This record gives sequence, structure tokens and C-alpha cells, in this order.
Amino acid sequence: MAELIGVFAASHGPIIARDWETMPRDHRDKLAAAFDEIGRRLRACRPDVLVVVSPDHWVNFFINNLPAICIGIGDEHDGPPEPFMKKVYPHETLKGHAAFGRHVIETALDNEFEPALSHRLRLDHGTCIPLWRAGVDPEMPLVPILVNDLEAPMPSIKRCFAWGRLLRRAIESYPEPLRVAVLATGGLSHSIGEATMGWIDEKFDHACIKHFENGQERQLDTFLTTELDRTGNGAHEIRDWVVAHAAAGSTGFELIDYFPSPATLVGAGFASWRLPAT
Amino acid sequence: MAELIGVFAASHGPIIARDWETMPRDHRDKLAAAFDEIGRRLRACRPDVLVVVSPDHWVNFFINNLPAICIGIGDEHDGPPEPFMKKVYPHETLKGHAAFGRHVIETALDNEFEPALSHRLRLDHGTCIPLWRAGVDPEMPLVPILVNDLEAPMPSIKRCFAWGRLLRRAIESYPEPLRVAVLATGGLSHSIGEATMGWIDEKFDHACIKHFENGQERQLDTFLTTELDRTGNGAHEIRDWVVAHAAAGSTGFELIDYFPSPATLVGAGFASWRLPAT
Amino acid sequence: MTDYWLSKMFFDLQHDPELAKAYCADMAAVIDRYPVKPEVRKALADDDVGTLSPLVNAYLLRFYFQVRGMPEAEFIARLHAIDGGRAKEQVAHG
Amino acid sequence: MTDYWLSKMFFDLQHDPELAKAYCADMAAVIDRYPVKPEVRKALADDDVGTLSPLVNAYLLRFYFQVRGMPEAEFIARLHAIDGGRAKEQVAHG
Ligand SMILES: [Fe+3]
Ligand SMILES: [Fe+3]
Repeated sequence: MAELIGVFAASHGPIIARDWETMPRDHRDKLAAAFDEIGRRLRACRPDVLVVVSPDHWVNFFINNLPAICIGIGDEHDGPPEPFMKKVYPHETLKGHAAFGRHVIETALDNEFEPALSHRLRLDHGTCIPLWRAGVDPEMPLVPILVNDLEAPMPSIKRCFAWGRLLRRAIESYPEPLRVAVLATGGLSHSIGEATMGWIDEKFDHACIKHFENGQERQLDTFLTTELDRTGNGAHEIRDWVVAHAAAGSTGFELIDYFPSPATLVGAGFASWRLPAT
Repeated sequence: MAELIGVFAASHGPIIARDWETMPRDHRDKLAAAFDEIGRRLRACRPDVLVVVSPDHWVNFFINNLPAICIGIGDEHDGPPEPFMKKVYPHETLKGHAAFGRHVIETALDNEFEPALSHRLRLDHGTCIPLWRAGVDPEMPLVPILVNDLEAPMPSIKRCFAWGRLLRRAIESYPEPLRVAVLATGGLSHSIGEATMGWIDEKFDHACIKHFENGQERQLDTFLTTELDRTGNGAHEIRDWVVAHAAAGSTGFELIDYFPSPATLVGAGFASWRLPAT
Repeated sequence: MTDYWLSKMFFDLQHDPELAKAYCADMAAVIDRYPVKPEVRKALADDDVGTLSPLVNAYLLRFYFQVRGMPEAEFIARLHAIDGGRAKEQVAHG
Repeated sequence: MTDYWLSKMFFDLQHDPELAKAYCADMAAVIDRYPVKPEVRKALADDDVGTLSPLVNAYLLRFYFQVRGMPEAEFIARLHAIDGGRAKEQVAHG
């Protein structure tokens, strides 16, 4: 039986990669420390496979076929195509975990979900910045779950909770012994390419963190369903954190760090979920 | 309020288009008569929009991003790309019904479904052979629903029933007066590109028809879930009929015609669903 | 309201460095390959961020103006000027 | 077991008539563009329906042999010969 052994989240703004060498030293140190802590905890739980829940930034999908949720079930994926990513994370290909990916999608289809499937994804900065900064072994087999966080209409928050529970169910029903970790990426508040670009909504971020800490799904659902449309568009990536939250059993997370990061245009958040004792 | 005013199904084997002029006259007459009857009934219910539920035959989607279900929400789609289709159905573009399509996808996302969306689909022979042969006005606005009937793993039969109910719910909650018809395409049994190619499983087809006539979801579900893997791969297209069946309220259909059509490699089936009185 | 072909052109520019180069050399020639409406064409010629903004996804818009070589600070300033700066104002005043 | 790159080549051949023409003229040159394994390459050279069959979707396989110009009757006969004709036999005997 597989086992869920760790659930984490980290921001991923592309400027973290693009301007890593040139950003103010103290700011970079803060980002580095948070990513390092995620990396340290992730390694400590010795995963065999890492499920990465993140958005696709128009790298795999266009509006001619835009999945609400897509699961990567191949044994190989392509590394990040963005020039600024190739500089810092020059992996042409990354490993997939085809057997577990296939189990996730079959479990989904058997339980009233209908994700898209992909035998080969391009994993953009959304997935690869956290892998790079947290020092995840580039040989780690991945099951990417790409959530539509960018283009309306998007999956409801309620459904993202259901996805987290489904993921947990898939882990618990996998017949092989496999240590599975989950990493959600994106958020917290940011605003990209719209009239409020650059805005970091600290009020939203603090309230959001409080709800994740408390754990309770219903309150978090109400908060996000109401507030996401009132803050910057980048905050929609919190959907990925919601999937992670429910996968972890919705008992709340421990904040590793939060600070507004104007240098990378995001409210930078890092967290590690409490797991129910097994 | 929109209204569901007719639900139909028809086979769509590509050879119907490719060899229409050269197939045995009496065989062609039988196919023509069945499609004509579908067309007559469809026109009689005066639809404003036609939802076409069909598979994609590797025209829009590849295994790098294969949706379980994709809904076309654009105001224009591309006509069939197959050379044999261009000959008989030379429409470069077809109309979409963007507003109703958008309502369907929003209703889906609000109700625990996660289809892919498309602002522009290529509508292949699966959609266009029935439109062509039934003489549907080429100006008719369409909402295409493409179901993965071709590549495992596919949506469960149970979920296809849920999709039919969801479609009905979307129709009934649409705020404008709109006469909506549904046309499912594909099936019945056939076998393509596999070791039994050419097999028409009449026993399966007759049993299948009996279950659709009876109406009851549970029995139809059990039958298809058990039997689909034992017959030719083309029969998986019955998923589209299942969506139509549940949209129509699962009270059963009237068979318009069924006959094995070796000339087109399919068990040719044509049907019209009973609708609950409104 | 999503403009499909404008979105498609922005998407293609993001994916194909050769196309992006061709676009920098001769915008009109590349735009000709897409059925883009005259008013949208004009907005492209004018680098009219405000007019293009509602027609495409915000992330594609940002990428497009990177291809155009517009400094991010200028892009942000033009976004903030949309609607007479109303969105920006609202944010500032909570 | 799905062979991604073989599937991709078949898919591309279906979508791009120019590529299909190039394939007819020089198979090896087109195959070179895809990371296809040696044993799969050999099966392509031999029109080995049985070996290719489990590696790609059945519909893509059918389309591929249309591009290859194999008459449908021959394609069907080769499919029926798979596994010593066992599937075909099973059907005949219900
Ligand atoms: Fe992002
Ligand atoms: Fe078909």
C-alpha cells in the first residue's frame, strides 16, 4: 500500500528564476531560506514519487483544448521551455511515474471525475522553480497534476477539495508500497497582466493563511469562493493549495514563511501540512 | 427558459462518406432512409441549437492532452478535415452557440464536473456525417461535446449517465428561451484497427438496443460496463448514446432502425428518445 | 470577450522563437497569417495595452509585450492607466 | 504499452499531408525526426502490423496503413493473423 508522507506548498513566480542573480541580496536570502526548508522537509520524508499540483502557464494548453485538470501519466516529461528556466534548470527531460499516474487517473474516472490525461507534459516554471530551489533530486519520478488556474471558467474551490480527497484515495488504494509526497505550487496573491498588475494583497494573504492554518474546509471554501474574484488574478493558483489541503486531510498547515515579495510580484508563501497519524 | 425538445442518435462510420457513391444501392438506400428519418424528426422539433455528443477521431486531441470530455464553447468551429468529408460536406466552418456552450460548461464546473473547454474545435466525420446525411441546416448553431471513446482509460458508463443529467440541468437552467436538441453519434458495435477488425457483434447490438428501449439506467450500466470490453473497440462510442439517454430522462428510446452494415463496418443504429411530458 | 485568433497569435509567438523574431522584423506580415479584425490590428500597431487587454488572457498579454520589447515598468504603467486608473485607485484605497 | 513517439508520428502523418507525402518518398528520413526505438523502426520497415498494433491506438494504426497505401482488405487480413488468428477465431465461435 502506498502512503502519503508529506504535503507542501510554495510560490513560484517566474521572476524568482529570471532575476535570481540580480535581486536584492536580503530578499533572495529570505526566498532561499524558505525554499531550503521545504527541500529539507521533503527530503526528510524520503518520497518515492512526488505529485506536483500546479497551473500550466500556456505552455501545454491553449483555449482550443483547455483542461480543467490534467494528469501526467507518462514515464517521461519535458523540462521547462522558458529561456529563463533553461538557464537555471537545464533538464531536457524529467521522470514521470507512469504506473502511479495511471492509477490516479483510473481512480478518478472510477469515482465520478473526468480529468484530461497526458502521456507527456512540458513542466514549466510553475512546477520547476520549486523543484529547482528546494533542491529536489532531478531523478525524482513525478506525477504532475495541472489545474486550470489561469483562464475562466476554472474549477470551483469545492471541486478542488474533492480532488484532494480523490488524490488521497488514489494513494491509499495503490497496491505497491510507495512513499508519496505532494507539492502544491503558486500563489499567494499576485496580479499579472491586468489593471492592478504588481498588487500584492497582504490582507487577502493573511486571511487565506489563517484559514489554511485552521483547516476547516467550509470556511476556507466560503472565503476563497468569495474573495478570489476581488483580488489579483494570480491568486487563483491557490486552487493548487486547496487540492493539497484536502489531500492532507484538511486538518491545517504550518506556515513556513510568508512575506510580500515585490521583487518577484507575489505574496510569497511556503507551507507544510499536518498529516493525520496513520 | 430553454427546453429540451428532441434527443436522437445515429451511427457515423467514415465509410458512409468515403464510399457513399459506390456502395451497393439497396444498402445505401437503407442508410439513407434511416438518416432521413432522423433529419425529419429533428426538423419537426425546430431546434435553435443542436448539442452533438460524439467522439474525436484523433482530429483535435492527442495523448499529450486527451480530455475525457470536452465542450465546444466557441461561436465558430472548423468543418471536417478528412479529405473524404470535404468532398461531401465542404463547410470550412460551422456555427457554434457560444452563450449556451458557456452555460453548459459553467453548470458543469458548478456541479462537480471538470470538462475541458474549447473555443474552437474541428468537427470530424463523427459529428458531420450525421449532420450531412440528416440534412441538418449548415447554419444550425452547435454545441459539440466530445467524449473520449477511443483511448483507454475512458469515462465510466456511470459518469456518462451523470453527464446526461448534467446536460439536462444546464438546458433547464438556461435563462433564455431556446429549443435545444441533442444528437448522439457513433456505435453500435464495430471493430477498428484491432485483431477482430470488421466484426459486427449483432448479439451485443440487440441486447444493447433492448436495454435502451427499456430505459432503466442500472441495467444498461451493468450491461455496458461488463460487455464493452468483450466486443469490438468501436462500441465504446455507445458512451455518447448513454449521455443522450440520461439527458432524455432515461425513460427509453424508440429504435428507428438497426441493421449490420458490413459495407461501412458498423452495426448501424438510429434512434429517437422518448421525452417526459413537460 | 476572448478574441480567439489574437489569442492564438500571442500563444504562437510565445511558443515559436522564429515566429517572434519574424514578428519583430515585420509585424504586419505575421498578423496577416491570422484573421485579426481591423480594430484589433490597429491596437497592435499602436501597442494599445488597454484595448488588447479584454481580448486575451492576461498572461498571454504580458508575454506578448515582452516579445514587443516593452519594458515591464512601462507595461505596468499602461495597465494601471486602464479605465482612467480606476482599478489601481480602488486597490490603493482598499 | 503505448509508444508515445510512434503514436506522435502516426498522429502527425494523419494531420500533415506534406509529411505524409515525404514519408511515402523516404520513410527513414521522416522516422529520423522521432526518437523511435530500433525494434519499432524495423517493424515499420517490414509493415509489421502485429508488432505495431499494441504500441499505438487502433485508429491511428488504421490511418497509418492507409498512408502506407496498404489495401484495407490486406490490413484486415494481417490484423486477423495476430496471435495466430486467436481473436478472430473466438469471435467466429462466439
Ligand atoms: Fe504562476
Ligand atoms: Fe467513430
